[in-house]
Amino acid sequence: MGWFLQNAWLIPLLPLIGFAVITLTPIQRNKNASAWLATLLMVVATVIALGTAVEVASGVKITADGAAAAHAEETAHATGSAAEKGVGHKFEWREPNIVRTIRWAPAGGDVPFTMGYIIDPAVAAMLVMVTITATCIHLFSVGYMAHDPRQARFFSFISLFTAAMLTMVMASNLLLFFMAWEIMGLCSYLLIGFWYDKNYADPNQITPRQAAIKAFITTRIGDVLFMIGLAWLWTEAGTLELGTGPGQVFNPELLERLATTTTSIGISAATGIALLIFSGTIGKSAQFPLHVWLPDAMEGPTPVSALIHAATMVSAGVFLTARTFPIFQVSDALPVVATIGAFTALFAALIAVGQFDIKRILAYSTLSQLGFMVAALGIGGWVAAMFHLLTHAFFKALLFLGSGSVIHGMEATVGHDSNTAQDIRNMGGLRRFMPVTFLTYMAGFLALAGFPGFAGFWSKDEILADAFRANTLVWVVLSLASLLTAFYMTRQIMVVFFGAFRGHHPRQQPYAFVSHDDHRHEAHDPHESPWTMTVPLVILALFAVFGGVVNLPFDGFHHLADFFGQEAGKLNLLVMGISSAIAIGGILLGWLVYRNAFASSAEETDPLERMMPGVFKALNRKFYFDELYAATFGVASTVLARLWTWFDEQVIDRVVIETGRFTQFLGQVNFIIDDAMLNDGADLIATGTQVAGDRTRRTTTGKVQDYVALAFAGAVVLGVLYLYLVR
Amino acid sequence: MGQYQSPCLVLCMNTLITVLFLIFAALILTSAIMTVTVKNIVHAALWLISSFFGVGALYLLMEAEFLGVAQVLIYVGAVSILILFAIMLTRDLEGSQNRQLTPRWWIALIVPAALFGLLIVPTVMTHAWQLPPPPPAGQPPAISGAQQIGTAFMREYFLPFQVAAILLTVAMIGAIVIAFEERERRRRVLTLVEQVRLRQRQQQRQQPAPRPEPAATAVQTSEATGGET
Amino acid sequence: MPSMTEAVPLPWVLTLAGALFCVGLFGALSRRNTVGILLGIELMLNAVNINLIAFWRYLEPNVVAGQTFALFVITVAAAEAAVGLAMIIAIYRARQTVNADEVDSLRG
Amino acid sequence: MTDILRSWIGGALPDWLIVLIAYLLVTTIVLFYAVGNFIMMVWAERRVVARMQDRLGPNRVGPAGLLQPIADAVKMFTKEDIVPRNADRWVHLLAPIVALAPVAMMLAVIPWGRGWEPVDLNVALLYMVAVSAVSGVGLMMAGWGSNNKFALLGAMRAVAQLVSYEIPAVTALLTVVILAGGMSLLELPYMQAGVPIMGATILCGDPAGCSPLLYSTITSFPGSPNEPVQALDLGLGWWVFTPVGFLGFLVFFIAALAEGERTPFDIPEADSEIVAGYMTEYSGMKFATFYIAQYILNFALSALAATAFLGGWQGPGVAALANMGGPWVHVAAALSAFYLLAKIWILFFVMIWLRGAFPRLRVDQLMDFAWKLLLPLALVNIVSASLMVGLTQWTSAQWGGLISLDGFAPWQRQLIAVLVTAIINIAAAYWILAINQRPKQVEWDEEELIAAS
Repeated sequence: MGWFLQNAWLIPLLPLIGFAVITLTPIQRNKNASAWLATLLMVVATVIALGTAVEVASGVKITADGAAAAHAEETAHATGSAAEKGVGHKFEWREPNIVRTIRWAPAGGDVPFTMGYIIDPAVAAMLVMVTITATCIHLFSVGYMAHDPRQARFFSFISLFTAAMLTMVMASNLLLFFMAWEIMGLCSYLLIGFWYDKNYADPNQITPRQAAIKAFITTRIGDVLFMIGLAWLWTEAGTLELGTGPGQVFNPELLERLATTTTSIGISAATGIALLIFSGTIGKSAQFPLHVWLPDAMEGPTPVSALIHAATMVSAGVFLTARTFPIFQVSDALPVVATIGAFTALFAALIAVGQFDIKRILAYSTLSQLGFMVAALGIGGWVAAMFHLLTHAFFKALLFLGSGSVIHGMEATVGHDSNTAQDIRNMGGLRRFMPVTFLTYMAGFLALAGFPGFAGFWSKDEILADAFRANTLVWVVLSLASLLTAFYMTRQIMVVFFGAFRGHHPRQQPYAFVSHDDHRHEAHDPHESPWTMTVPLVILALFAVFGGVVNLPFDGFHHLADFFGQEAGKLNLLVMGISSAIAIGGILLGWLVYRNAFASSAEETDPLERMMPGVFKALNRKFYFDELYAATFGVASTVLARLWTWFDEQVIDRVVIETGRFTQFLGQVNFIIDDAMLNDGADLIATGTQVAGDRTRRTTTGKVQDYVALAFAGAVVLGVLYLYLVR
Repeated sequence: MGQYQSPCLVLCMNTLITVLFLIFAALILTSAIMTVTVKNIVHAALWLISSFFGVGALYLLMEAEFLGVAQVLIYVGAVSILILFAIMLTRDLEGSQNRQLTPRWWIALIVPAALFGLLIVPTVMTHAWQLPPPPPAGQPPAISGAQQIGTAFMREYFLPFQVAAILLTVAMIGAIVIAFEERERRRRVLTLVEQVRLRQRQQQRQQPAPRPEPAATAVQTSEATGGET
Repeated sequence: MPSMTEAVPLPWVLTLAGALFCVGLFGALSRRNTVGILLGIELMLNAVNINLIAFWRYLEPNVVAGQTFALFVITVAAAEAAVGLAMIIAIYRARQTVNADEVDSLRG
Repeated sequence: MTDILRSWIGGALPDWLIVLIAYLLVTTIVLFYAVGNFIMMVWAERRVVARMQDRLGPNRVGPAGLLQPIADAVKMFTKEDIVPRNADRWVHLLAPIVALAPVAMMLAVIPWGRGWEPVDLNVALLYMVAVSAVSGVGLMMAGWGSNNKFALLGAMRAVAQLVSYEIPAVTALLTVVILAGGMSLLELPYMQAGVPIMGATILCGDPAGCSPLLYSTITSFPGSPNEPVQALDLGLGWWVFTPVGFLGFLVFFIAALAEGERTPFDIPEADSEIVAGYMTEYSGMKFATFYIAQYILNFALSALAATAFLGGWQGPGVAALANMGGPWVHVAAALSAFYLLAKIWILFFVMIWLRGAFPRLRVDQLMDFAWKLLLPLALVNIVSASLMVGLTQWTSAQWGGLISLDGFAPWQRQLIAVLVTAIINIAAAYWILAINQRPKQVEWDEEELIAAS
């Protein structure tokens, strides 16, 4: 009883061991061994995580002295007592099932600085989600990366990535949280740029290493603000421990003080801290306006995309806001959160409509779905956001791995060229070649589109129901976004899996493709992937279909809300009806528009582009955001540089030159005075110095023993003076 | 020695300890004086070892067993060996016959003599030492030993302990770097396989037109410099 | 049990240490050979250690600081010997001499 | 010994004289014991090596050549004592003594049998190492004092080897210090009672019904060192049976071979290269002294290895005899002394065997072996030893609350500790060996080689 909770620290440790072993030992020379080692360790971690979740669900609590107490009575601390500013459900910080810390880095001060882990229901749910998806992704990668020469490195990186995520989820204080968060940033950089030697013929196309730098720098903006927020919180609270007790950040008195303190810029301290922390979420979860890195992160290997989009990186952002929700509750930041989330949801969904790259469509859909979650948090739907976070992780991992499988199959026909192999216009009719991938992909598609009964339907519906009750505008925006979601996913399905296969005559690239591996097998048909890739798909498909069962909106079926011990939204048949209609309508619309698209050739124009070319161009160019940033921040820095050059040449140089001339003039005056009056005196002094120097030079013998003798003689003299005269 | 103690034993032991102390003191001082005055530097090093032994024995007499053994291990076992090595690496045969003292050795005599006579002896002799009272009879005095030292190193003196570890590492690396002699190009004895391969290549090379070897002169110079070191 | 503290007064030990220190100092100041200087320094360090141990034994036998410090001194002495001898070897290699009075590039 | 003397002649002589006589007697006995063993060792080595080389060995003097060493000794004593003309006379004369004396001092702290312990020094392990290091000075003196290039070269090789291999040896002994929780040699055999691998595991259920022939009071590791328990005692809880002890023993024994200049490591006196090393200019008595020093060093190091890892005098039956009390205690002591002697001789046989089997190492291989193989293994072994102590003895509070083994029974914890350390040691050994077997980069400039040849 309680063994899993006691030893939950093993969960992040196992992938970390995998990372260390693969990196440091000779096993790295064996590709298969390292891959299977990492996967095996993840399986063990998954088992422990499941055990932990079971123990949490059965109410085991471990007190500070290590004793396990079964079915301890629920004790909850109301944290929003200061001011109920949130319009949604009341969120209460639950007493964790186990808190285990060790003293670490004694930094002075009254509060001991600790490191450790917390397990509460939210953490347990995240652990289960992260370990299962990460295990599936590991297994998938065994097949997907089988031919990559750097396979061992890949597995060490994703193990570290997973370990960092798990550490972050379990962290008992925000500093450890931040450290794990930053390790994830590093890992995303390493993994997005994993194919760092890849080049494209098109000089404007972003390469993996550029994408990696872009992702790193963009998220860095958010991270720095997040760190400032943490520093502010530290100065206010003197601690970064999670919890409601005295000396912990969610202490009701502290929160009340934060909410009532007004800073010089007119907002309360709580609002300021919440906004800064939310900046971290914006960066990591790629919310508008820092969303630009996520689509380009598609340059990494597909399992990495799945890992970033489903299990780790972007979930981390949402989890951050969810974790620090008590601070948000007493602040005025929630409307901002809701606005940014809703806007991103709609905005990204619009862009997704105009994309042709199979992974980029999914990337923008991730942005959109993250917008849903953030918006849900913003309107107080904490349970809805977490619910959607969990279901989305499963079906988005499924979709990404499915797209990886599709790409893997396509490469058999069009060669190892990501531009060709990932372009949906080159696909078509793949359901005949890859039945397992097709069926599982359909499951993911229906879940994402919100088709009634699938996992995504229930979670999205819960968000929409909360939004309907809390803020009609947000509801309208999110409904529009979900309509678009159904539409663009239908578009993708129609173009990829239905119609005729066009891969034997792919689109001609505007730039001649140059590759080390330029062998196209145009005679080959696409093929189904090996079992290591399809088994994870099937596992994840099961979750995508049945995952919603954990939290049905009917009375008595709110299992997840009960598990979290939080209040959740009620069943709203009107909203459910509308959202069902929207989903089915979006799918129908997509079917109508795309049923005959690209029927004959991959070179055809998109039907939507035929209908409204201008709008489609804007969507395809992502609303020109990259160009906008280049034209604003990029140009601004160029202009500033030019300005400085001008200023340097015209003002500073001029001043320097004129000063020089003036000095020259003074020098001439001085020369006259000097020559006439001072030189003789100076000569005298110089001669005297020289003579004195010559005399005293002899004491410097250059022999170290003389110096030491002199030093000791001085010591003796001083000692004698002290001993016989002073005392 | 058992529980049985006669009053004579205590007295005799005290005398014995005094005598031992005097013997050790004489050994230490004689050896030290021989160390600094003897002509042959190797003999000086050997006398130094004898002095180290005396100091180690003194530690044992003062019931610091761990330090006594550590003194033998580190000074006799390591430092003096190091010194002997250094002497033998830097020995110039004629130099050992020359005078061993600097021309101004009388200065060097005056300063320590003044230090000793004017400062150390008056201070030591006139100062009132606050000795702790002797322990009650029949109860052994609490003396910290090796175990306490270990505990102290892991508790109060943890940081100095780590610093000492780093110091030793740095000293080791520093000593290697300072004393390292870079061979110009090490001439290696070829293995049999290499010789065979070499001969094959030579034959292959001789079949086409023999071209002048620009490397030959370079190798000669490198041999010349290599032979020097 | 009879012990050193009863048999020998503290000033005797301190005088021995002082004498050893002065002998070592004389060696360090008067030797021509650089290794000889090092020998003198080792003697001085040993004198310091005798002092530390004597104070520990006589004044605070149950406080471990004296022995600890002596051990640190031994550590430093070992490091000093290693680096010093390495320097002597380097000097010998550069100048073909180990005589301290011939190494005077800093003479004024 | 003091007590026995007191009971014999108590009162007739002053007490301090009795103590002095007791010390002198013990010293004499131990020295004679060692020298007697030396004589037998020389004979055994010659006979065994001869057998391995398909020869007979000395077989003329006495039965089976047993008196050959005595004949050799007579020859040594009657030889001319030569001091080279330009040698440093005093250094040359003192060197053999300085080499022999510390080695003889090592014998003082070894527990030769149950209750036969000459000196109880609480830093005995360190003392053994420290004193054995002193004999390096003797070798250096011999090399320098002989005024002979071969001698100097041999001495420098010998001392370099001695100093290098001291480090793995000490590091391997640190394992024992960690396991025993102290540096006293006296306690070690008592701690290695019990049954193999686990020590005191099979506890006595009913204190009244336990036969003293099978069960005795043990303060044995693994278990709880501070609380003696009644446990099954076969006298076989030797540390060499645990993974930590096994690796430690292996490292220490190899390092001891090198310190004793035994054959795979006999570079300092490699007669095919540098005549007889530092012994080149010695003859007669002084040569014999060096010879004795070397063999007694081997003897002492074998005794140390046996005491630290092979249970010392511990063996089946010793505890049972001792528990019977009365005169049987002396029988137990004799039996235990026999056990220690047997272990020493087995180790010495292994040394002879290695001499018959292995060629000599090259100097760079020698250094590589110490620094790249033995030292890393010993360091890993220290980690394992610490883990072993931690896993068997610490409470969860000492682990910072991270590892909770509180509920387990002692034997379960011992099993966990043995498994964990075994995994660590095997993995480390595999890894270190794999690294060392990586082929060296063969770099050679063809042009230059062609030009040079």
